[in-house]
Amino acid sequence: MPDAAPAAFPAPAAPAVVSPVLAVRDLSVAVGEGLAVDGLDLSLAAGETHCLVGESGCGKSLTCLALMGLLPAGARCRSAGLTIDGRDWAYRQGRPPPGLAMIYQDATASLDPVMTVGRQIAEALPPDLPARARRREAEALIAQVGLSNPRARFGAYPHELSGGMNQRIAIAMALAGRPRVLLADEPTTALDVTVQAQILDLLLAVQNSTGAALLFVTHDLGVVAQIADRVSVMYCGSIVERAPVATLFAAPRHPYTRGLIDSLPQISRPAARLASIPGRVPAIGARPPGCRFRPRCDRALARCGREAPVLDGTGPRGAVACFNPT
Amino acid sequence: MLRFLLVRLLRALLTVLGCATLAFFVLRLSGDPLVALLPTDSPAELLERYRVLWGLDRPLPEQYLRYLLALARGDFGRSLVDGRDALGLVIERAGATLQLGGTVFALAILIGVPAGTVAALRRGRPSDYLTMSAAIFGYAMPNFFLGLLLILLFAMQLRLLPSSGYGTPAHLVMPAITLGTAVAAKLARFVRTSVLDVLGQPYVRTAHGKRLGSLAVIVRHVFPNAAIPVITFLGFELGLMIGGAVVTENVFGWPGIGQLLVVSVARRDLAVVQTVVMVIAVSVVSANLAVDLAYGWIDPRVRVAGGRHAG
Amino acid sequence: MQQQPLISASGLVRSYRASRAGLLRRGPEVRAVDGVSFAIRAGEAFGLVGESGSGKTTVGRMVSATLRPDAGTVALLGEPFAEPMPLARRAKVQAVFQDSLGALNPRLRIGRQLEEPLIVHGIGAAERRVRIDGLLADVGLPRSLLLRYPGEVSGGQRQRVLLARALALRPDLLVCDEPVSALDVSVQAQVVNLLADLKTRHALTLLFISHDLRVVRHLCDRVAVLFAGRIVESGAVAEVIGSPAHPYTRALIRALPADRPGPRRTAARAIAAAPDLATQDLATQDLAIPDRATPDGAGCAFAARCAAATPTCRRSAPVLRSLSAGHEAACHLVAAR
Amino acid sequence: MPADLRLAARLALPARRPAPLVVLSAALFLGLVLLAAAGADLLAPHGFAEQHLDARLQPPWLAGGTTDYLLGTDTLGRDILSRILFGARTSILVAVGGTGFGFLLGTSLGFAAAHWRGWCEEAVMMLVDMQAALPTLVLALAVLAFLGNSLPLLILLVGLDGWERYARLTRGMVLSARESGYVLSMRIVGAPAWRIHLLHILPNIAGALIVQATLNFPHTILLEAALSFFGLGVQPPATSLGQMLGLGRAYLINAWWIAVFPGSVIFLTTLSMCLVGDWLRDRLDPTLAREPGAGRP
Repeated sequence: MPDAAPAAFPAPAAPAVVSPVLAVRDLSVAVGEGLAVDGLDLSLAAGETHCLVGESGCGKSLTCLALMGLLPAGARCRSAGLTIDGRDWAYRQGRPPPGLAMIYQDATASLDPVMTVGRQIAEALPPDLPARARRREAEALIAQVGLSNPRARFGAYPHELSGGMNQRIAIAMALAGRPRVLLADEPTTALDVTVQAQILDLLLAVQNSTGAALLFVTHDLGVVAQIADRVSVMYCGSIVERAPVATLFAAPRHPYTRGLIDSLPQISRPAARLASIPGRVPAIGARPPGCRFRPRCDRALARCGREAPVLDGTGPRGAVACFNPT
Repeated sequence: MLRFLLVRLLRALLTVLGCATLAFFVLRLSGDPLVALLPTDSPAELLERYRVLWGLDRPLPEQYLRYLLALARGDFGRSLVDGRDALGLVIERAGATLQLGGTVFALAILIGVPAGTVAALRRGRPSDYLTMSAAIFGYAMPNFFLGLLLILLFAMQLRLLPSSGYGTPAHLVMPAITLGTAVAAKLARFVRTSVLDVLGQPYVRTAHGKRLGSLAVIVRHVFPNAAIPVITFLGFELGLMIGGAVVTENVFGWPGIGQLLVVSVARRDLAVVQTVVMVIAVSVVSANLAVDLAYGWIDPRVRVAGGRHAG
Repeated sequence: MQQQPLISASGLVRSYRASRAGLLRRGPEVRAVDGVSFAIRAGEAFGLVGESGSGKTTVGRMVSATLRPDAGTVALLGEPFAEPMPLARRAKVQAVFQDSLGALNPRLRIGRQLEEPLIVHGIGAAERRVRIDGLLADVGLPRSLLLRYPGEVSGGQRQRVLLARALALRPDLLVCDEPVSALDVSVQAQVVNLLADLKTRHALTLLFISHDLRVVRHLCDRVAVLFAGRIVESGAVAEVIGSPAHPYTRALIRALPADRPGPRRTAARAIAAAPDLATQDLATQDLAIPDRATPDGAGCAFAARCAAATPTCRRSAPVLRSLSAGHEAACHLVAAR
Repeated sequence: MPADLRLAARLALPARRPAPLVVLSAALFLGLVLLAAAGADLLAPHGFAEQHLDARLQPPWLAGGTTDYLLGTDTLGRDILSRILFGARTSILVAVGGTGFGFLLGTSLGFAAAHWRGWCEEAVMMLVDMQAALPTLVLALAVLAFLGNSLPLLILLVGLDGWERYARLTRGMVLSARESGYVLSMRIVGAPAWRIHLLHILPNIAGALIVQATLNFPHTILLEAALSFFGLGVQPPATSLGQMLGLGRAYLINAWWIAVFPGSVIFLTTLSMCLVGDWLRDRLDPTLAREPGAGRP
């Protein structure tokens, strides 16, 4: 079996990745009887926006949590190596690696309800800072994420702010640790579209000013189209296709990717009927042998039922894990 | 602020009034106290004289109104047995009960909170099982039985502690253990649940993601949030603890309100029983009021309008 | 236009006391819906679009007569539609909600839950069985599902069960409140297609409530955009989305994620660059923050975020004005153009 | 709840495996107590009031007594074992009756409060507050002393303990169920209120109520025992476990067995009930644990 790892980076059509700021090889997360994440390779360049897209239950959130070392109790994880900023990180659950910070889906729930947002931001600042400087820094961060009147906001509690404002606070908190890589797990899913647009805007602005890499997890291909440099499509715990965003949308190769793109309703081109993928994502315990997408696939071959395809990046248009790609 | 306070205060007053009414009617309707109090062969004139003296000859509504008016004046009546001021009698005994109750509360918090927290943090490990097994034993143990066992062992077999009485710290040991075991056990169980609940919240994960130490996460994020339900619980617990105190005081001859209650009940001393009931009701209601106010202080999200009933 | 509308809402108003308040003060009264009127013709799919807090769910509850308006009426074929009313009339309007797990009783088998409306309406056992078979075929569910509990089936299947239950009483109007928002894209497409099919097959009229303009674009004939409890724009879907008149509608459309990757990050920049839009949070909750609130009752609710707002906008509230046949908007500036 | 937390919650739940050994033995013990109480007439070697004045204060068999009186005798020469069997019958009757009464009263008032909001709700909640302010033991002491006692009155009084918890719980759960989608759906269909309450809401809250009853049951047993301990519960010649304990208190030095055996039965019964109740709660209703005041005594 060809080693998939080197193929993962650099992807041929992507901007050349010299030394990835984050690289993880063969990451697996076991939950109960099955693998929720199964042998995932990922690398991010500084300043890159990498979208991890897939439907619920495909393991994208667990991937982020595993990288952060914050997996829920009962989930086990293993990897062949995690490199951050060129340094190997001997990593262990419960110990988030330095240089990584995460933004969560439900911002309001991810903030402590009985502590002011200012103190929560200050807490995330490097520990050697004196108290007065912490407060100044925290206020500066509140201003940086676009909230007016940072002095007053410092003393606000999460329930006094809207969901969008809390997500800004969460971003400020993530920035406080001066991360090299930002992991964002569906940070805009719970928000209204207008707020979503602003949060996306803010994330990209923040990324520009700090040079951090952004791993953005989403199920919304519209968001992917808007912000991604490269895209990894996940299905049932594995990456089935990886390509630069333009390539992916222009010529999706994996049938699942194509199905996802076609079933997205478009504002500019309404169709009489939406294309859809038949069936649904199988539960972890009920995954079929061979290619996991086979039961829902219209291009399946006999071979697909017997062996599982691996992500093959040797072709000219990104990497795909399919025996019969388009 | 004022409005909320007034609403809560009014509610508390109404509750106390309800308790007073209940105490009055239940006790007054339950038979003629004189029959029980005076010798059975007392002449009818004597009975009649006492009846008039204590106002028992008036119609019930009038008696009730007089009773309420007297209460409002702070006049709780006189003991039917020795004619002493009922409130004074109760207050005289309150010190002993407060001493016992205070010791028990302090002990319960000192033992229950750390035990529950450790059990929650080491969930599923031996220390969790051990703590929680101990807690369930303490919780299921009837306090009068525990009291008897303690007397049997420490007072009679080992002769280490006095079996009853009041005054020295040695006297306090067994009553405090008897009453405190159940309270500490319940508190430990409740703290464990609350801490587990908070540990599962997304914001705790966020805090870990900030690379704070485990201790900082627990002290700064877990405790303040877990404290909110625990404070409510302690407020609730007070009423139950009073029931336990009645038993404990009687087992150990502890001269507190509980003992007074049982003795007065046996003597059918109406005024004193009423007064004890009122004093207990007022303390429980005030404790719950205090909890409500503490809520506002500790939880910035506090909701008004009977939020504690919503559960 | 001459035809009598199937359902019409006129001047609907509903206020809530804000549930959350400080320790010491009671929450202010919030007008969730503030004078909403619309009419839906038989066979039409009418979209109601708005963000969270816009009052769209409240409108849906009032139209389905499960929430009494403080003012205004809902009429079905010209007659008031409100409780109490005969069961047969009640059946004419049915509803499907977003949270499919919450809308099904977790302790009852799905079969029983499909049967329940029929039992309530006094339909005999034999007839019930026939109807349920028909419903299952309609929404594409296997019979085996009847014995399962709601927690045991997928979100897409549950949404189909809800559709089947809502159709059991053969309603004229189906109110759908965010029926596909909680679903994955691939399943969402299945359910949207199913809704379109059912609408044709059963000559249904739809009130489709959603925050997602993209789905509304696909499914609906007409659309009304709700902001802070008022309709700010309404008209044929193609027209409202193709040439939005109200600044809020334009903001909504610009904020949509791109259909396809274009020149990088244009959509995000569009908002910042749009001259008629403020770049502040547009979430209505933010209105409650004191340093940005408009004085109560006066002026256009959108004025505080509208970069083009004039003193007139802050003084008086605009009313819906016709722009072209069937296309209306409530904006002083649009009317002036 | 985000997907990963839902997953965490699922992982945190105990897997659906059979009840642990401890819980099984607890249930077995409860079964034995029930059997013994029910079959006291057949099982008891002696009558519960039968006095053997020639065999007073006999120690238990293993502590030097005879097999005639396995657990010894009391001051009147009554067989402790027989009295425990009959006493358990009374104690369980009172506890079951009291729990049933409190359960019915509390849930009905809870439903009423949730259904007729306004003055009815206010009145019920006021009663709840009052009940919470007056410890049942205190109330029962006063009432029993002045009203005299009888078994039905005892059952009613013991039942008063805990009704306010059922009422509070029921009202809260009904109110939140009324906001739920499934109730809304039934209203849209046109289902009448009684149907919604009985067929749709009740099955959903029954689990939590049953758990609450299980957790409250030990407290009821203890309350009866405490009252009898003070001589205000079951009156002689009838007996109950608490009464035996109260009588044995005076003879702790010479005849520990009079108090220790019935006390141990009370303790083991409440312990078993707590174990079973905890297990049921974890199985049926993990959220109930969060209720302040749930699972007391």
